[in-house]
Amino acid sequence: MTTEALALIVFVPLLVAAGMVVLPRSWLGLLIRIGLLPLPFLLLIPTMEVVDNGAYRVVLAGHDSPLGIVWLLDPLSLLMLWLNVGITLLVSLHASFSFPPSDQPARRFWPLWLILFASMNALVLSADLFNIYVTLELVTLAAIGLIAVEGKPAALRAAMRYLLLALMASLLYLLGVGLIYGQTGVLDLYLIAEHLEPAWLTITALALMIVGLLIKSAIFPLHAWLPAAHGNAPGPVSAILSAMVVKVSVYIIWRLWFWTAGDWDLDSAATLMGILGGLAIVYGSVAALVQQRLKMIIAYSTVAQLGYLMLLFPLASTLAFQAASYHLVSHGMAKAAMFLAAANILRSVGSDRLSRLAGIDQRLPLDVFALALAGVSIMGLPPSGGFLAKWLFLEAAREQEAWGWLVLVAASGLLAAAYLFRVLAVMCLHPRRRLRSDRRRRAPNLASVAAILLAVGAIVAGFASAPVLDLVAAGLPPGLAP
Amino acid sequence: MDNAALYVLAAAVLFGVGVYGLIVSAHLMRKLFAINIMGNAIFILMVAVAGPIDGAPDPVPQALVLTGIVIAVSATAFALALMVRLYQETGRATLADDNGPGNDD
Amino acid sequence: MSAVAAVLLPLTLMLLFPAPDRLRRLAIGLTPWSGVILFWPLLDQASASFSWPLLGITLGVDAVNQPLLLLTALAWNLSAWFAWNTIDRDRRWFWSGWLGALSGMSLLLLSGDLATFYIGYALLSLSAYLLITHEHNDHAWRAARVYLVMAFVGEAAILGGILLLAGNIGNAEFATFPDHAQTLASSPARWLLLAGFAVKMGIMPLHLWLPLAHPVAPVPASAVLSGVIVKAGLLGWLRFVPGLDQDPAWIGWALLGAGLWTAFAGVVIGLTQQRLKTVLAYSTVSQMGLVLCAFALTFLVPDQRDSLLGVIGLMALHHGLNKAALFLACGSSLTIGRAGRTLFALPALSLAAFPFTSGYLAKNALKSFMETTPAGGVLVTLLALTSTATALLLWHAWALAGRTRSRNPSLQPSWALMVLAGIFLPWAWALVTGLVDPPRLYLLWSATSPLLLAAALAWWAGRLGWQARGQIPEGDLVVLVERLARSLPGLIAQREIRHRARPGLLPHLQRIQALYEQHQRSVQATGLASLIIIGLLWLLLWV
Amino acid sequence: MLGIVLDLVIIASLIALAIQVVSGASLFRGIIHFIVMGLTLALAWARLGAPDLAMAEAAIGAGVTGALMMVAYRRLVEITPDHNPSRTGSRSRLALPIAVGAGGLVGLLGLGATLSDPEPGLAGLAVLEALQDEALGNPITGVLLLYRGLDTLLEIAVLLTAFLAAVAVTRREDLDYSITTRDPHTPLVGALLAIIVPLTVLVSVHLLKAGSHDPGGAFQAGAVLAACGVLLVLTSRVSASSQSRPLIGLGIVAGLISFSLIGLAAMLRGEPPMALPGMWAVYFIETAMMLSIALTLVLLFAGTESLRRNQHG
Amino acid sequence: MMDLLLFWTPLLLVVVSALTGIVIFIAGERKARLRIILNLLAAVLKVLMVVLIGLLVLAGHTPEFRISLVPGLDLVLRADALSLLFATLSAVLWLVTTVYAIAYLERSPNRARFFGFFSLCVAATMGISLAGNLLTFFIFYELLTLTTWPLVVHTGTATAIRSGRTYLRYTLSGGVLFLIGLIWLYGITGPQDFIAGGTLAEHDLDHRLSLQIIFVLLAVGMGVKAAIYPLHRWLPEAMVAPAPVSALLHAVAVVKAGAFGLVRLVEDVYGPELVAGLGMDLPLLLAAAFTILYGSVQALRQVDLKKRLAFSTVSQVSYIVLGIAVGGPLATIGGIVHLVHQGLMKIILFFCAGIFGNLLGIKYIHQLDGVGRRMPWASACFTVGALGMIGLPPVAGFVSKWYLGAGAVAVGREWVVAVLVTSTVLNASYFLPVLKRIWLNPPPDQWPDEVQVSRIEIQALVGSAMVAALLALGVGLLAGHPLSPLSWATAIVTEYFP
Repeated sequence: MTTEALALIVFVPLLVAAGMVVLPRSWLGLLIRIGLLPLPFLLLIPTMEVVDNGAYRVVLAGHDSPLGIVWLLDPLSLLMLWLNVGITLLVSLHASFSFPPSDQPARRFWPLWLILFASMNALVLSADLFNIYVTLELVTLAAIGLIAVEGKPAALRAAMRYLLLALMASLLYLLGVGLIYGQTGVLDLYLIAEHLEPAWLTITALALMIVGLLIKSAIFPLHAWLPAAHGNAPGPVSAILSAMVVKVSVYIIWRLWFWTAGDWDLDSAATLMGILGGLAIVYGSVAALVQQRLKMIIAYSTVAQLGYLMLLFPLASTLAFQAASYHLVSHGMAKAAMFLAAANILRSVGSDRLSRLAGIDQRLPLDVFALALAGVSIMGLPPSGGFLAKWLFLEAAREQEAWGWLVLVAASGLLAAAYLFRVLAVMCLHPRRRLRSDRRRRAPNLASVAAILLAVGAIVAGFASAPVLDLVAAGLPPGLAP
Repeated sequence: MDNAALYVLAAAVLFGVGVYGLIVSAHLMRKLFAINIMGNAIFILMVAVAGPIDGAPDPVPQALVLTGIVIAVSATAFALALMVRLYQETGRATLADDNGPGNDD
Repeated sequence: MSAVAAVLLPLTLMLLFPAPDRLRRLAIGLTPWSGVILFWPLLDQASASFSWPLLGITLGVDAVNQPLLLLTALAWNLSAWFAWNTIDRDRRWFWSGWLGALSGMSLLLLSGDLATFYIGYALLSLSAYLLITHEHNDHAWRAARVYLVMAFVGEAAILGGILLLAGNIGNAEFATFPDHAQTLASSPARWLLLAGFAVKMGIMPLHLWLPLAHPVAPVPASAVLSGVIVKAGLLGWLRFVPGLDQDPAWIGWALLGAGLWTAFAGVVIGLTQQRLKTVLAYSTVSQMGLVLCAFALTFLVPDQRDSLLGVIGLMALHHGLNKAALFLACGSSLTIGRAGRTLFALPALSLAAFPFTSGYLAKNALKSFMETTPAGGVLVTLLALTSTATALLLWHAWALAGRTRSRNPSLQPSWALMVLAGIFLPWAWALVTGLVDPPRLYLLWSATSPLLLAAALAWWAGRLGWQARGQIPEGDLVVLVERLARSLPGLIAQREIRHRARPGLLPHLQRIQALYEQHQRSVQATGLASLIIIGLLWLLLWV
Repeated sequence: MLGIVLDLVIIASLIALAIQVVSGASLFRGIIHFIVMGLTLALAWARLGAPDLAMAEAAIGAGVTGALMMVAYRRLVEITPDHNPSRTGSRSRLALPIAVGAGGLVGLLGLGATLSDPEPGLAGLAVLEALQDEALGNPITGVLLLYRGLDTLLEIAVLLTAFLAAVAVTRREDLDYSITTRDPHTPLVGALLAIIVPLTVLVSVHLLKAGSHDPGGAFQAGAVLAACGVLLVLTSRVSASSQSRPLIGLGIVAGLISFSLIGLAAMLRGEPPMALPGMWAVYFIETAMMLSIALTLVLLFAGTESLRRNQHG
Repeated sequence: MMDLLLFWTPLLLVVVSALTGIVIFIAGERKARLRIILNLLAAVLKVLMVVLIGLLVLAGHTPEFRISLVPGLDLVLRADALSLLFATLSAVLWLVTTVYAIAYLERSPNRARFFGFFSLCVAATMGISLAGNLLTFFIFYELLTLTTWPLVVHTGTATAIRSGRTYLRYTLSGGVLFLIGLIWLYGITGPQDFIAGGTLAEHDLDHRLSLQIIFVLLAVGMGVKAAIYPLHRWLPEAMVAPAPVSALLHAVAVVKAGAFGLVRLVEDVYGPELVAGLGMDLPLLLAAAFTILYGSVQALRQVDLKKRLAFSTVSQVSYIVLGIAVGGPLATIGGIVHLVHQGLMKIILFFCAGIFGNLLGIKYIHQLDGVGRRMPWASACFTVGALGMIGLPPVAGFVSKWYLGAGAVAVGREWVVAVLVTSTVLNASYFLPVLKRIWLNPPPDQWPDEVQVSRIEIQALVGSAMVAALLALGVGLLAGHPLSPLSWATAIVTEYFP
């Protein structure tokens, strides 16, 4: 059952996307539903499997590694699947308003959207270095296509930059894969661990792969492509980009670091990764503070928030793992909510320049509310998922007496508050002129509801953490298990 | 496969040339040339560094490279389409923009 | 019950003032009689104790507060009558202050514990402010301001003292004070309390408010201020700072010195004043100096403390009634003839301790105690000289009174009653408490000689054509203090905090970030950064 | 000895061409050089003992990529006729050090890896061992379809995605302009087409069939077939259309759908997903993929999501 | 049934206001009548629930709600005597303030937002009062920051936004220090509930320095909200908020939360003995003492009425801190009871300042001339509040001051009395001139900005001020009554000093 369910989780959206190319446009709405709605139910089966029996391997085509490709479903990948399914579903709710199936652009948007969805599912399951490369390419191309789908010059430029850097990153990764294969003769992530000695060659190969992935996940100072791309993409695309697409690359780094190279002594390199994370937090926040556009602020906020995921490397403990995973979840929801709300605002006002958003809270209370609610989680203020993640990070840092990280994590919330409250303050500012009320262009309420649902999710995550944390604790990498 | 080392060196030079081109070229198509050159260099390397089996090159990296080539052409095709559109919209086929980072509405 | 009523009646009347007209009229109608209620507790000598209000309240009548209660009941009531006839009944602030002060006075008089006393005292101090501001002119505002500042300085000292006591003995009842003698003797609280109450008493140099406040207050208000309210300070001393067996003698001497200094200095300054009420105010200062002398004796002759209490009570009664009478005189015309002049002269003579007046009684009693101290002779002489001084001052007042025209000339019966009370009541009190010595000739002489001296001096001064001029401004030191306060640096200068819009860090950050981003977005930068990170990672992984 | 010389010549021309490509004065010449370089690279693959790759490189790396670049260049020129952009953007002093560093790194790694005399890869050995049970002779096709089928499936998906993305960014109003030869209706062209089209179809079918034992396979065959399609476009026999046609859509996704469905159908038989039921499935999938690849590449070349057949000629 | 009641009531107390807030948001701007009914209903309900919980506590039960946030970390809402004291204060004052705010904001824009956050703010305050451990306290403490911010910037002027920024800068930074301290503390002791007398004594030997640093971190974190010098800067700036917000900020919620937190910290986490043992009581005491004087001097310098009141708050809230820092039962009683007393008195003052400002356009003190004749009842209320602040009997302030002073002397810290006395004098010198202006100066020919409002509105405004004034008088006059805050505080403190 689990095998079947997993296969369907990957293939149903993919096939539906293919179907969209073939079938006439009138089928589009139905296809979207077929491609998305069954997924949460399908996902229940693997969930039960993992909860009952732990990790689960799918040997594709019946050829086990080293010969074939294997999918590994462990608690962490299950978490990623849920996150992807959940967020994509909610964002799709919004997308069904920004790209209604009846409109012309929908035919261009939805197939790419579903492919992106499917490829991320495939990516988090994959246990094969080269298969990861292919899925990463799929994710990247679909994502970039989606960024450019509206054809705005800024978005096109951002997409182009993203594409070039992503290709470069893929090449670095591929180089690493080639070298690893040359040394070990296997491609299975977990099998490699048995064959991989920390020689200078393999170390460099690992470094190459990691840096390639760092570019894809836009970790400072390799984030060059992110702000413009996330800041200019259509709303739902920005949401999924920030919430998922950059995260899956980090997820792969975790896999490489803690599983493939789990036996190595990586302490000093881990510190470097942590420092990059710290710099990302500081730089991203400061940059967000000086932006003039709402979506750019949110985009830079993503740069900053991704930094937290890097703190897992130096902290490397059960708590830190729970913290990072939880941050993944809560930030995913919160950031998606923010981008969706920003999209609604942009649509209604026609611009997301802060100077034009004064008093918008009277006109679009729901969206501002979602933005604020998500902001609470981003700032790490209680009660929210973001707070819980921060708390766990702090506990992890304290447990290892890593005071530097502790102070960084504790204080970084202030930076987030600085840029988020700047936005909220502007929105509460009474406008000098009355805002023109443009009812026609207002996003429908349901579009706002998607944002609010996600934001509420990020808040509720502050209360219902036990299932997720237990799940993560059950799927610790071999080196971290207590 | 005794010439593997030679081709590895060639790959290194090609990669360097590709990187150089990627950096100094302003025109996007040139950047794509450069990326493709880098990709080719890496493809060569992948096949060359794998241990040969009975004197013949390992089939697995070859299959991987074959996949890689198709992916490269796909990406290039999309990049070219993107470049054309960018040129249509802005009159430039470069990444330079006047408005500063992300400040265009 | 009686005590509670005595406190609550004036308070209730005061609270009725904002009420609708009919109720207010009732309240005003009752006001002249509000003091009478104080006789009730005096008569039934009841005490009452409640735990639920505030920090617990104990009320009662004992030997210490009895004479003052009597004084208050009489003087306040008569003054109220006077006020009722002379002051517009629509001046709500005046009447509120009047009733509030009465209520506070009653409370502090009847109070049996620390907190209750303080409450009454605070109420009294604040309400008195309203009496002083009555005229609503610049003089009044200034006097009231000075009064308030001084009152709060005193209040602060008292509060500090009380809190220091309370920390050690809780909200103790005065009746239990002897049990805490050891604690009290060593506590710095006494000094604070001494000084604090001295403000109300007008002991130099803490008298500053007194010569300013009396002239500007309306006549009946001055009467109660001078006659009754200053005695609140006296009660404070008696209650809180009683002489203790543990006390060294020097305290008594110091107090005695302060008392004598006040007695004489008050007269000297008073002689230079040109306004009748100011002169009378300085006379009060001087008289309070004498009371302080009596109080100082409780430290010097510890074994006679209880009898001294009686003397002090007598002095308070005597001064209160007579001084009130004198002030009331200022509000009546003295030109209406002999009766008026007599009515002015009687209390004046009494204050100067003319034989067989109440002042004579009080001085004699005081003298007998002074004689028992080590320096008895000198003290007695000085005491006699105070009579001279007082006589001179009142002579000066008499002269001024002749020239003063009252605004509403009428012979108020309350004035006359006050004079009579001043003559008879102290006598009655002295008889009841057994303070009347059999008349002795030498006492008579020692009482008359200072007055003769005074007469001689006055005659001499008249011959020389010397006339007191207002060379010392009213309130003497106040002028200096005010000048000092004005030149205080801007510590308490009031200002509005305005925020200047600062450009702040943001624009700079913005520029730096834009610059950085511009360079960093290029492929080259990412390439370089990648290489560096690869190198670093490699290094660190290798190490 | 001769081999070494040949290698050196190939390598030298590769490097020279690469330098020309990135720093040549003219963009058009750059494209030409790029194509030539691809062909040279095909030789290099052959020298490395990888004929499959050589064919793929020639057909896809050089041929298709070159054609796509040409057509893109053509469009740029169409907008700005004298399109001759400045050669370089930033004359950064860092460019050379970075390039040398990167090249040095790759060289160091490559040399280290080759000189360490690596063991034969476990996966490769496993492939050769497993292949003995199969009817398939070409290990690369085996890897692509039997053992790492998911990679191939997703690779098709990548191509589809690139196509969809390219369509998404292409302006609708530009679809109708033609990328044809200047005079597409001369009799010579017709005659040429009458020969070339069947020939290329034959070649591709052969390549496809050969793929099971000898070098060749769906990708190479698809590329060749695409060349045929490109020719048809160039000669205006078919042209871009904005009207979507189900058949063309089906063609585009045929590879993906057939591979996926057959891969999923394995689960109905109780086998793991992606397990193929037999050689017929291999052929079927390869054919479908060939069609899809060819059609997708042609559409990418034409810059459209659909084609229509022109009646004239 | 009883268990159910005991488990859910604390949560309900918090949820009632939160739900009210949310419903108000959803109902939107136009549903004025619904909003008013809802507000009043919730406020009354809240008072009733506090009474219910109070009865439960009196009957010897301990209502407690507990859920686990992260395994091992509980969110605890528990009603003990101290929390009940604060909860009662909040509930009662919320009711009064609601009435006031409804009238105050009549016809002004954005009322849904205002009342929504207003309710959420009270929910957070309830959470703070009922918090059963430091984590829960922290959660609601931060929530309070968040929910108050929209109220502070409510008017939407540039000044308001700037004040809001200052407010956040201070409170959020304080929150960070709090969080670090909290994490550190939990690292040493594990999660701990509030227990009278504290639970940390056993760790004294091993972690002395850590405990000291943690204390400083937590105290600073709470001190920000309690506006202890030099962390007070946000408070005077927050004055731009509408009067009901200032009232709430100063009397019930924010400032109080900080002071309340310090009470919890000293009494229920560390325990007074340990605080003294660690040598932390003196620094806290000095800070409080300095703040008292500083706030008073600053208040004296202000010409803006609300600013003067704000600095007065800075000074007054430190009385609470002073009380617990002095140590010893008496002073602690004084500190805790001042929690209530200051709230009642300050709320009167802000109500009145709001009335003067809203109806007559009065902003500066010099504009107050003769207001007493124009608005006698409001002025009378103001007078009660001002006299209470000075510490004049029989208003409640006197009782607190008495206990503080006596308590300080009882533990041998006589100098504190000097601080209290000086503060009294300073208070008098900045309040009495105001009173003089109000009552004795002649009114101007024209008020700065007089507006005509309906009778019922004025009645609601003045009425709420009068209720507060009566309460302030009442708790002072009846301080000795067994149900008075003083007796309550005494009962609480007997647990700390058995």
